[in-house]
Amino acid sequence: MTTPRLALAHVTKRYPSVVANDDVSLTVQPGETHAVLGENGAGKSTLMKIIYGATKPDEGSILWNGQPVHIRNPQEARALGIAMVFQHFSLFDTLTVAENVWLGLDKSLSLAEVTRSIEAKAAEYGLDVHPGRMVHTLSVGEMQRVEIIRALLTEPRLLILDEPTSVLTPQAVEKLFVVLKKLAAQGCSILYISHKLHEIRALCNACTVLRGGKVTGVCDPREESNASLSRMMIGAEPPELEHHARTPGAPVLQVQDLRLPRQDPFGVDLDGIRLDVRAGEVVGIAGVSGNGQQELLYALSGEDTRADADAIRIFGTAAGRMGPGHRRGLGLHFVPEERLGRGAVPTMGLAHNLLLTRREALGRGGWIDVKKLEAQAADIIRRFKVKAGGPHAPARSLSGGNLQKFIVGREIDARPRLLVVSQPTWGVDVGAAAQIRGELLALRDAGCAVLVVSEELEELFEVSDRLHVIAKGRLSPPIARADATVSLIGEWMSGLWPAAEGAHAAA
Amino acid sequence: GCSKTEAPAPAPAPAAAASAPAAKPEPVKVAWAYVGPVGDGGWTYAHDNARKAVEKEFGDKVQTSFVEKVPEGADAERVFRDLVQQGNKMIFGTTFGYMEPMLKVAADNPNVKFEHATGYKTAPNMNVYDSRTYEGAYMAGVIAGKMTKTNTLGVVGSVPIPEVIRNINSFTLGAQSVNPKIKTKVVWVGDWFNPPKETEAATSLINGGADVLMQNTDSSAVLQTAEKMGKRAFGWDSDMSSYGPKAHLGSAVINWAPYYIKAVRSLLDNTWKAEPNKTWWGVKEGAIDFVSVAADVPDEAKKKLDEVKAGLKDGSLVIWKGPITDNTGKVVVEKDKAADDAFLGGINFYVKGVEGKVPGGDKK
Amino acid sequence: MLRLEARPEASRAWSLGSPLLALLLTVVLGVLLFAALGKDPVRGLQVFFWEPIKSPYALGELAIKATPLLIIALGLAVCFRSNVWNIGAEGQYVIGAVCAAGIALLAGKDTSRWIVLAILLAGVAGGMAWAGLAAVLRDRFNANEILVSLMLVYVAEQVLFYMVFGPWKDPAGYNFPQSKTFEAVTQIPRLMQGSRVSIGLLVALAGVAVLWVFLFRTRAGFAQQVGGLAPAAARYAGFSSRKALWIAFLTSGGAAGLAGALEVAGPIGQLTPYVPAGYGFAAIIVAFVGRLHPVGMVFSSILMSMFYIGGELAQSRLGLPKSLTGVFQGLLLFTLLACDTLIAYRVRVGRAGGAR
Amino acid sequence: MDTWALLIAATLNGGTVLALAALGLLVNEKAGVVNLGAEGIMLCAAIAGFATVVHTGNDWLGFAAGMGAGAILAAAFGVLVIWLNTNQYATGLALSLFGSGFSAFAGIRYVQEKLPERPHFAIPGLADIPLLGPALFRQHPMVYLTVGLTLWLVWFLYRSRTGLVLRSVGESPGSAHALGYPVRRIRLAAVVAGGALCGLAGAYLAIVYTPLWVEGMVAGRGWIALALTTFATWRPARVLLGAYLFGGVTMLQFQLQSSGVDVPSQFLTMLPYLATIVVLALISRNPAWIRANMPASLGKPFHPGS
Ligand SMILES: Nc1ncnc2c1ncn2[C@@H]1O[C@H](COP(=O)(O)OP(=O)(O)OP(=O)(O)O)[C@@H](O)[C@H]1O
Ligand SMILES: Nc1ncnc2c1ncn2[C@@H]1O[C@H](COP(=O)(O)OP(=O)(O)OP(=O)(O)O)[C@@H](O)[C@H]1O
Ligand SMILES: [Mg+2]
Ligand SMILES: [Mg+2]
Repeated sequence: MTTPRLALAHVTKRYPSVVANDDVSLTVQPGETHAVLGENGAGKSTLMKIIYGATKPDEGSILWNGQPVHIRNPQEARALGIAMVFQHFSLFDTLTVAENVWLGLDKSLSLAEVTRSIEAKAAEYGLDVHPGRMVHTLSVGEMQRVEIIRALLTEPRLLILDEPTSVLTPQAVEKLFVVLKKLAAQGCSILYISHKLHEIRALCNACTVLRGGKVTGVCDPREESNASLSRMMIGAEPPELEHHARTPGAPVLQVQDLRLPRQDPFGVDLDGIRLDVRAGEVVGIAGVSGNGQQELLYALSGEDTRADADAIRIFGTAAGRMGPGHRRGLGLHFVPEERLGRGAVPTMGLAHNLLLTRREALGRGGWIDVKKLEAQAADIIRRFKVKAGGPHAPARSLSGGNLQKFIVGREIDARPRLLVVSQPTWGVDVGAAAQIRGELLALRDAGCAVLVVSEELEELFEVSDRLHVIAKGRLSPPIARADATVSLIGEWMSGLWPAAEGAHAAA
Repeated sequence: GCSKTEAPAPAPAPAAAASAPAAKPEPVKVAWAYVGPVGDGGWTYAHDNARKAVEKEFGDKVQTSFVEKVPEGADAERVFRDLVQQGNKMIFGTTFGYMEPMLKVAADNPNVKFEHATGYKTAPNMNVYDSRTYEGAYMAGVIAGKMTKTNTLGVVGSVPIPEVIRNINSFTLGAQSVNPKIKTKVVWVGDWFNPPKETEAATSLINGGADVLMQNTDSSAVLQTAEKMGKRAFGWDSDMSSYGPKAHLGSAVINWAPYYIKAVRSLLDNTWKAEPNKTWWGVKEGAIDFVSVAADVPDEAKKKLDEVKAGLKDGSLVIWKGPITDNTGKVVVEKDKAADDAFLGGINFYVKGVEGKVPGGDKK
Repeated sequence: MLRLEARPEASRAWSLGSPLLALLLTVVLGVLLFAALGKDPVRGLQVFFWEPIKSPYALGELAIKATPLLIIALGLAVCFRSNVWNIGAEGQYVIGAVCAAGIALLAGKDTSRWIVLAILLAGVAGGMAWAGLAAVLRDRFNANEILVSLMLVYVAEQVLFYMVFGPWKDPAGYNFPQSKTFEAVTQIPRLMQGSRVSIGLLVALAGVAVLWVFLFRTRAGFAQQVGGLAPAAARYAGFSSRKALWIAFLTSGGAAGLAGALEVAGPIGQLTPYVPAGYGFAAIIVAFVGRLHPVGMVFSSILMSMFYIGGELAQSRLGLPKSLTGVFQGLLLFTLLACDTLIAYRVRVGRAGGAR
Repeated sequence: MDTWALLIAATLNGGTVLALAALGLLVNEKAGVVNLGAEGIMLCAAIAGFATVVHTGNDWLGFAAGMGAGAILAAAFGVLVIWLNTNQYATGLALSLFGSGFSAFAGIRYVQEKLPERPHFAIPGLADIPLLGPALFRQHPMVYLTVGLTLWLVWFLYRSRTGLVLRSVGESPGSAHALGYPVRRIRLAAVVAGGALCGLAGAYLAIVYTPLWVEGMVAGRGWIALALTTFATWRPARVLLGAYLFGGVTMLQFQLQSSGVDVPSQFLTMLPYLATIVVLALISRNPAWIRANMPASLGKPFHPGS
């Protein structure tokens, strides 16, 4: 048997509130593509950061090619031949591609030499990047290519990829897999982090599963089924959602030819968006992030009031210029994707966070009835099974999933007639995700119009009645869920939907 | 000059003073409130020197103390009240801005004598005193008039109050008395003590062609700037010759000691009495002098200076005697008439030869 | 090695303990300083912490000094809580005083006592207008309010100088740069005979109550603070950030202007070039040391006044220089900021973890 | 004509104080830290430098002392804001207040103290060229060094790898941390270097410019330097030009006064501050421009844990 490229033994990492890795051992062979699988918060990223030297373990040892090593920082990791592509890109917006790559290399090269090697690597792996461009002008896929090239230029013997596909279209995922397979064939080991089961089964030849920081299984994913992997990951199979067919009612939200120039210089222009959401239906919007979702949601929620008044109608009322408060008055409630800092004020208690969107506890002249507010918060905490220290627990003391439940709860509890939700289950564990999706469907069944914007196709297929795809600031025509397939939606994600419809949308 | 400043003289703790054996009569407490730091080398420094002279003169019959950097405003009143509470029997306030607060505190404390420098309001227990600094300015003008090559003098003014305007005018009159072609340029810095600004102002005066500078501010910055730029200048309030050995032409100094000694003596003798008018001392009383004349000043000029000094001493020379016209050509003092103190106290114009307009002086 | 570890939740005990610890540290540093200067530290502490409160008269003086500080700080707290960095309260104070003086100068011998109200309103309006300038520049031109409001302080001072050297110079005042003394009717009413304390103190205390209610019991106050704590959340909720900016500037400007009016028509009694006394800057410390809490600021304004008065007393009693006041005030704010770390972090002894 | 040459000379001299401080603050801000304590740092450095020259008679030791004082204060500030995550604005203000109090306190002995005789400077040959000579070539060496420093900073920030690392830390500390750069140490180094430059500016003010010590003598220059970085859109060369522009406006107010312009002097005194406000407003008007040039993490704390 060959010496493993990397062997972790009994690695433990404790954070004040949680044990992120608990006695984790893991072995990676040369040329192996090893998956690390686990639900949100299982400790995958923490483990990778330990290997890359970005975080120090409290206990445990690391063997590199059979030799014990102490990796104190990323420079040392790179010197050993370990490279990493982070879940959240570590790129600098106002620097050029070449400068970004330069920052990730430790060899004393000049900028010109770096530029040349970028071009050479790009040609070798068929990755298309321009060294002179500013990073903020790149699409998300291009940014990831920059990250990968930066990693490849260090000539890694182990490449760590932390959820690389969450920002890619299905087609781009295929391309990435080609690169990774080529790399593995050259003997480079790959640690591949994901919680997408089918990807792992398509790519990897070994797999370690984490749950709550502990290893719950080691297997060859090619021999497992989605169900068996899922059991290892969450301890059970996800509950089935009940999805009753219903005839939708009258249109609630009507978006007509919405055009908005970008506000942020690094943003996207919205170009002729058309969209209808009717009472009692869930409409999903799929798309790779950074294609105009943010901008569209700002325009719908009222955080951006530059649209024509008529471009957005809620129950027939021209609402394009209304602020969020007035739209709430019309029955529109909105769950943003950033929970902390936008959906909730981090340092304020949950009760006070209700005041962001709710007015029930207010008396005349905006007087706050603190007792009433506490009761209201306690009610939501109970109803949505939020784990929190009480109505006055600061929002930032809650875990992501629990805060998400509170915020979704706050908006659902307001009995909206139109609910717009962005990334409803982002970073939320499977159990909570199922609960939230169930609540959304219950709301739909109660006659509310629901618009869900998500990057997770599975989720959209699960909850939506109809689907749109957003790409480069344009919105595809709707398609009934029954007619949609992953490959079709994937194609649309690159902006390639039927031309006739596109022409119609532009008209 | 003051290359070394002493820490403020500490007053013994009142408790210690009270428990002292009653054999000796307790010293009478006298206090000073200063607007600047005692180390400003100018105005406050001169006052503090005189305070020390008082200590020396009366020995342990008096006990002096001071509070420096007392802002001219609401705070001054509290400081005066505190000084009264501390048992001081006479309090000197050495800047114009203390006038109103001193009046208020004086009204409430009839047993304490108040002495206010440079103001114009008095009370039954509050006198006003001042120095004829303009005599020093005039003497400096005499030297300047002789020494200038460009016939352009420069003055860095602090704040355009009558005293300063009077000094600018007297400086010009002095120069014109020996050199009728004299022109004076004035730049205001709006501060009594702001060396960087004074430096900038002096630089711009020199840039504008002035080759002899005078300042009516409290620092030596103007003299030092002249030194740096190879021009000439004067010391003001105290002898500043060491700050610019090459540039220094002489210093117009104030000596407050005669007045302070007189005032404290009257307190000790119980002969203090209210004066309706300001006590305004000059060369005659030894309160103003011009010292440390530079070696390269021609003898002829030195002689002229001595004449002026003698004239001021015996009263034969009157600086503000007509005909004097302002710089718009209006006669302000008729021929052969001498201006009285009331006139001098409200001067609000530039005499002929001074360029520009008095800031905020166009009304009236 | 010492290392900081984030607490899962902010410590309530330390949020009260931190100011006390900061004060203690300042006192300890002060004692060391006294000792280094060869002064009796006990006497030094006495001068700073006992003499200013030892008699009703001294307390009155303390209140006089604390009143403008507190009023300005109350306004600034609204600003800082909404993440608006108005550090030009000094300028707003000066303009408030100038405007108040403008009304006071109109008064004649037989003017009604109600003119005091007009004077105070003029002060408020002046401060608001001056703060409004900074707000416009921030709102319309996106100009950094820290720098703009600060530059406006220097401009305000020059406006004051222009008025006292020019149009409002007392014609009977021998050309000295000050306005004529205001008529007696313009004097801010005193609380009681024999003390200089005026109704300004009541105004300040009423301000404390009003601010508390606004911040903690009204939706408008809540909205105001959300903008400072989480701007994106404010936008999401529909709280206008522009409105918050204007409220912050106008409140703090109005408060500073009011303080200016109370001061000029109170203890000063005429417009002089010495109106700017640094209250606007000291109030920033007051606001922070009082942790932007209305009640906390009552204490910090008293503390700050003790430093002021103690600094003066230390001169005539101990022969210490005036600048000691500034040293203490700066030290207090420094130590407080450092101690505040304990609210969110715990100090641990041991090897650093992943953090560096 | 000669007047103008002298005005230019005075402008370069005055601009040098502002330029040194603003370049220091630029280095700070490029790393993402705003130091509102510049005024206090400059004051403490001014007294440290001045006192050193009084005792040693050596200007260069004085400059070194000023830089040392600036570096120490900046380090204290840096530890507070970078390690203890205190609010940058509040901490900077505290430093400003403390610095002005402390410098006044420490400088009591030195008020009106005088320095040994000041040397005159002239570049042989060039100094005698009519007009140009007095305008440009009779300056203290620090004036030329400041120009050199600016050029070096342009190279350092935009051409060198270390400069790139510095900028990357200001742009996205999280990313830089992920790549393994010791973000907090880099920030501290930038803060200390910036403080040292502010200190040099303060020392130059007290030793060469005035040369006197008096409390509060920096008189708002620290704040103007802060404004300069913004309206130079964080570019070193523009900082230098801006500093000269301001030095010029400051001198101009006195020049206008002494040439008898009939405007109340108070309005002339306002000029530099009004100019700051106006330029600041004009520059900031275009948010895109600011966004493209401003270090993205400016003023925001960085917690390496998250
Ligand atoms: N710096 C930190 N301080 C405190 N807790 C942390 C820190 N980093 C991670 N954690 C906690 O450690 C646990 C594991 O986090 P980790 O990021 O490794 O999860 P993950 O498996 O990568 O999840 P995801 O799929 O969401 O990326 C989580 O509960 C997280 O909140
Ligand atoms: N949750 C809600 N339910 C019902 N009506 C609402 C709700 N939220 C806001 N509104 C209504 O929308 C309108 C505007 O709300 P907004 O939050 O902007 O109010 P405001 O901030 O108090 O007022 P403004 O900003 O317009 O001065 C109000 O008339 C309010 O009644
Ligand atoms: Mg992760
Ligand atoms: Mg609103």
